[in-house]
Amino acid sequence: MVSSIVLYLIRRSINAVITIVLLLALVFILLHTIIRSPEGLARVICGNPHCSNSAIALIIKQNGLTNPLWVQFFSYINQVFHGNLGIDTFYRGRPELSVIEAFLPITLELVVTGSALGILIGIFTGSIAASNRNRAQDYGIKAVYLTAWSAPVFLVGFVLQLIFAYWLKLLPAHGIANAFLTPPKVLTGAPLIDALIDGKWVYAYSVAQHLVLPAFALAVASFGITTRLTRASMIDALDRDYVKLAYMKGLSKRTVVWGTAFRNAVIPIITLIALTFAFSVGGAVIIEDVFSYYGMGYFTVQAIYNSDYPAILAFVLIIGLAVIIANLVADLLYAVADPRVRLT
Amino acid sequence: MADSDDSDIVDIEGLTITYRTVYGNLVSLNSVDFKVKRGESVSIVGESGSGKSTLGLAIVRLLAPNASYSSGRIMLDGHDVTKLSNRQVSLLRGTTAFMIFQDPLNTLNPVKRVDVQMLEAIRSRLKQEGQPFNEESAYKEAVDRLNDVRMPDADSIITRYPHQLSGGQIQRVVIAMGLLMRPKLMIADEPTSALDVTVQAQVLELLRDLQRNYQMSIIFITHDINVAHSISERMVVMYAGEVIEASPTESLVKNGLHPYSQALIASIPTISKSEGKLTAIAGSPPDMISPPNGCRFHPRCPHVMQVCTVQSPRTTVKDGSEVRCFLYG
Amino acid sequence: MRRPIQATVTTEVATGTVAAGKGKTTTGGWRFYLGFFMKDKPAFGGLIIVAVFVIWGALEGLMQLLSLWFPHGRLFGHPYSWALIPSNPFVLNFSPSYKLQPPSLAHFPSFLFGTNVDGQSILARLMYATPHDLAAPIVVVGSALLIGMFLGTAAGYFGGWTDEVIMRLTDAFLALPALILAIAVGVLLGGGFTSVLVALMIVWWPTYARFFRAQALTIRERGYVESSKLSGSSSLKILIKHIIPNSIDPIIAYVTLDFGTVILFLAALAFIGVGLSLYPEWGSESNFGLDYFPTFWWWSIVPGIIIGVVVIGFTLVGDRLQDLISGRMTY
Amino acid sequence: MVDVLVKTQKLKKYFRAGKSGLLDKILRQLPPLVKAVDDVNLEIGKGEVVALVGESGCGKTTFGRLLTTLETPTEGEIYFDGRQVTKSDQKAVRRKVQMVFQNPYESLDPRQSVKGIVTEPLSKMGISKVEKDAQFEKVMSAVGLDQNFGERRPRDLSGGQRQRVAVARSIVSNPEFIALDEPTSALDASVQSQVLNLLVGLREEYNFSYLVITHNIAVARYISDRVATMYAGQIVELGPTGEVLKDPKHPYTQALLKSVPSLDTKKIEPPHGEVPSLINLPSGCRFHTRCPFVMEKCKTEDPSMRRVGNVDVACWLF
Repeated sequence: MVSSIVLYLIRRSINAVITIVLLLALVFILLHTIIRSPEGLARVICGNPHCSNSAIALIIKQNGLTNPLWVQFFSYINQVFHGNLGIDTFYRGRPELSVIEAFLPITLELVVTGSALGILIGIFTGSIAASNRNRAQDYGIKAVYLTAWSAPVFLVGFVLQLIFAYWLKLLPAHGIANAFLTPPKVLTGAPLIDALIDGKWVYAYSVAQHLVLPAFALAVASFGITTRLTRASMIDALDRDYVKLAYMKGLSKRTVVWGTAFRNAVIPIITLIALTFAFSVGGAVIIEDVFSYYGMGYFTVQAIYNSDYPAILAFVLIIGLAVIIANLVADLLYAVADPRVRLT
Repeated sequence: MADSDDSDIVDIEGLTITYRTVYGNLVSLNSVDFKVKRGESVSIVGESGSGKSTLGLAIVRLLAPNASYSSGRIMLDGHDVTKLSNRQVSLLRGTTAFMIFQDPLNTLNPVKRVDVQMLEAIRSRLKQEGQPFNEESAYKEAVDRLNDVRMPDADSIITRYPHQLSGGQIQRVVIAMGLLMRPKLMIADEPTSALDVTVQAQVLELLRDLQRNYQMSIIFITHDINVAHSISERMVVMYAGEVIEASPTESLVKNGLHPYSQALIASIPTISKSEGKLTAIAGSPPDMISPPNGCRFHPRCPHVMQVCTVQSPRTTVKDGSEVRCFLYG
Repeated sequence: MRRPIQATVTTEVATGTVAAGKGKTTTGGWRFYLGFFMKDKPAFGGLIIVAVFVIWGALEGLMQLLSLWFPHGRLFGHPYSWALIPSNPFVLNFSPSYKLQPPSLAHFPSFLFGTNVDGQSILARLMYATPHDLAAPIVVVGSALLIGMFLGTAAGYFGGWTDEVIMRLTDAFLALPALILAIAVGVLLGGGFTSVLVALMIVWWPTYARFFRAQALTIRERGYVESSKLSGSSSLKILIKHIIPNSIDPIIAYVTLDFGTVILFLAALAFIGVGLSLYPEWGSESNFGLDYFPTFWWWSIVPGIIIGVVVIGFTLVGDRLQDLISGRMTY
Repeated sequence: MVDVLVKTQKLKKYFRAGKSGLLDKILRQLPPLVKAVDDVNLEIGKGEVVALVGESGCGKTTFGRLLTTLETPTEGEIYFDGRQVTKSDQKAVRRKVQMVFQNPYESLDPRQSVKGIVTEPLSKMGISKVEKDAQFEKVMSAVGLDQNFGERRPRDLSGGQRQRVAVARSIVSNPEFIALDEPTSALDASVQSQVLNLLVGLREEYNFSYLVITHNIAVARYISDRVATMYAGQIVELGPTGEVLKDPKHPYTQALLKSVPSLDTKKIEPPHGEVPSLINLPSGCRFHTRCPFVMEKCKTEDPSMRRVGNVDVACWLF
């Protein structure tokens, strides 16, 4: 007899691998439908538009680009599972993985801060709106979240920059930290955490300052979805008989709303965390561009401008993995929060 | 105010409740008069949309946000529920009136264990009484009440989550929770209609015993006249948001006065009478947004008169029954 | 087997979600829905925004097509493509009084939203770009709807291996943030408006497939489907006659909201430089202004605001439709 | 003796309680079996009305769906008109059977007109439009609905009217056998009697055979010739309605009758305990955990059907 949680994890891991392979297949098929000739592919891998003919021949040979498509696919998969995502052409031939290693933690720090902030505020405002349905609070919150939900991310970034950086001059508009400060030792790669571990308080303060605006801009985006869903979920919970029963126990409105309805309403929101995370990763690409925040998003935009295909493929893969992990975490959390869920 | 022990536990006069809906205003209760004596068991019988659930919810002021008390008063144990503040109403809930709901799957908080939910009730009662809470004695009290509702294996049931219980078990837990609050009035809104026949019978039996043992008043809301008959001393029949007859159960079942009550009883198949056709009531229940003029039952009534179509009948008393029909003056 | 319906109707009335649709006064029909729609002022406002956007987009789109067919045709002395627009969106005018002018009433209405570094009216450029921003959601959502309907309904109705395969595929697509996948595909396809559309189509269908699958799963249990089976209808007939038509209603609201989302995505892609061409684009206009921010803030901000306003229009309409369809209508 | 129209032999239907993937199969962690219908023998004669009575989750709906070929049996045989129903001649059988479902709010396609709904079973029969119209008119008057309902949609109809439409749909193709799954339990009391009277009238006129699935014994009493009591996937008692309900043999039928509240008596004497789940069935006689007359034998051995007078009973008391 295998315990159900282990079985569940095995099942989820298998599913994750299948998903990743399918994802790779998708990207692979796409790449090969667009560029059919081995020469073209070699040129892409080379990255240099003025690649010499001999270099191209070498690349074709090395990468087996004349092999049947399925052989190429399996060797590609094989490479990926050995951690070889290709060579970054823009960053002077560094392996893709090391480039990503440098950029990913920065983005993760931004995305996690931003989406956590958005989710927390969203859950709170959504609950308030629902428990005051069709009253002034509800309409007010609705106006705010509809605006937040509809505004393009870059506009939010611009407006925040304009107000807090240029107009009120409270916070910096660009970058990760004050460039004149000495950065801490690289441990995790995430600047704020590294600075705190290393005890560089001034640097940490500077990082925190730089983090506020982009994180807040990301938060605005996830705040919209979270509020909307929390409100719906909370309205649903508040209509249930168990809420009426809680009132029948003589409990006050506050106890019923936050003690009984809230926990039930929040459970469906947990699955949203992964979704919001994924959504914020997308948003980060734009926000990093606006705030010159040198993370994965910035790296991606550079890769786009430089037609650096291996970088884009590697990026897709890493983000896919991150989102799959986020989903798994959300599902486990869900199971912890809801006694009805059996992990199957 | 009169000595509260002599007065009726529930005394509703001229209650009108309106729901705002997309289709227009829906008058769910139309100047309803309704009384329950202390220690009495009354059932409210009516078809869907007749306003019987609204009446129950109105007494404990748990109506949906789009409902409004248009007129009338609801005296619950001497307090007008329509005029109290939220805080004051919450003091009446539970200890004065407790309500049980229909759907067992929705009636307990799915994310909390049964014991936690029962202790919540005790804590709330003790707080209202201004007494200290003791976890151990409270737990014991909870188990005792579960035994009172004849819950087999109460010690183990109390540590489970609601989804691990059957419908019948959940309704028992809810009734036990009601007993913990020691209410003077128990309102049961179709508590057995989602249960199996044998389990329904168990719960009905239980409620009947509890009413006797705890000296509670019971308002039993149901669409099933058979169930109403087996549980209550007095029956109140509702049709389209109005109380059309209120009579002692036996006399209503044997000689209902209102044509609707009569037709309803004649139309129900029973196990003992089998021969011949059922006497069906023609037509369907009215549209509540634009109900018929005059007596709301007149389009379906076999004894309809000219006056019924234009004027709404008033309540008249005849042989201890109250009836709202022009046949009786 | 349980028998809750008797009182479900009552509960619905009691909780005030929907009054049971009994009798003649409560029937549906477009008149009723329109009446309901109009009761909500914000939704009505949204409808006006959407109408202005759609009508202008269609009109200007037509003018640009005319211009394409008759390159030498003239209306009001201008080529068709910008005859209805206050000024030529492509004109270069480097004189200081035209270059980087803030929003003003000068040369009304050309300078209403200010000008860019080339002295072009931002208003004119945004107006010129509208047909693309209208076409994108129609094409993307439309195709996603069709693909999703086909795959999702099949998965839900037939179950088994069909379901397993289709759902694995959607999972793979949904594993990536939509924007990232769209970026990757858009770039791989070589940029340009068409490749962005294709990228968005590839990204968009899985959500719809999931949705239609869920719908098919519920509807296939309904009595009318079973009864149709007993009448000897083939699976295909049941799908076309019962399952698909009944799946559509709940999705209308979602489609409306999604129109806004596609516009946001298109703008976001253009903003980071995917699918750029000479043709102006709301998102790319904003991006071009990035280098002149914050001194010439309007260049970046105004296109963003226009996008936001149009998306809010769709959101308001969609939100109201959602209430209407899900029966969460209160008044 | 009337001719037998539908007959089942040792009919079984087992489900898996939940989905299982490839991994579960490898690790042998299959979800538990639900024995919804377990070894049921039943005959329904031509023009006969049999009521299947039981509490929720006893498998009665599944049995009805098996008879109308909406489910395929796990084991056992179904005979229709003397011929065994196999997968291949399901189509032929489907022309002769129909089903009426419990919830009229979900069993009519909201997008179809009443006429479309009612005439759908005719579409595969290759009859002309004129004949179709004539048949439509005929059944609409048979179920007591006005012709002009034809263009309406289900949302314009009340519950009772909807159920009439559902009945009209089920009889339009002149089936021989109709399974009615709780045909009135979703209806208001005052409307229920209309529909019951309609069903009785139709049967008298057209000589249909009905299987009426219901939890309401009074409905069974009113409508049926014979009644079958079902408990935990098995039929425990079967006999002429009057006889079974007047003098029930099986302790479960007795308990059921004593649990039903009625206008004649205030007395109710329910059995203790609850209906067992179809996943963990008690050994031996399935009712032994709740039976007041339980004997040692009941706990280990499953009783088979035995004829006592006109009634078949599965109980060791006989």
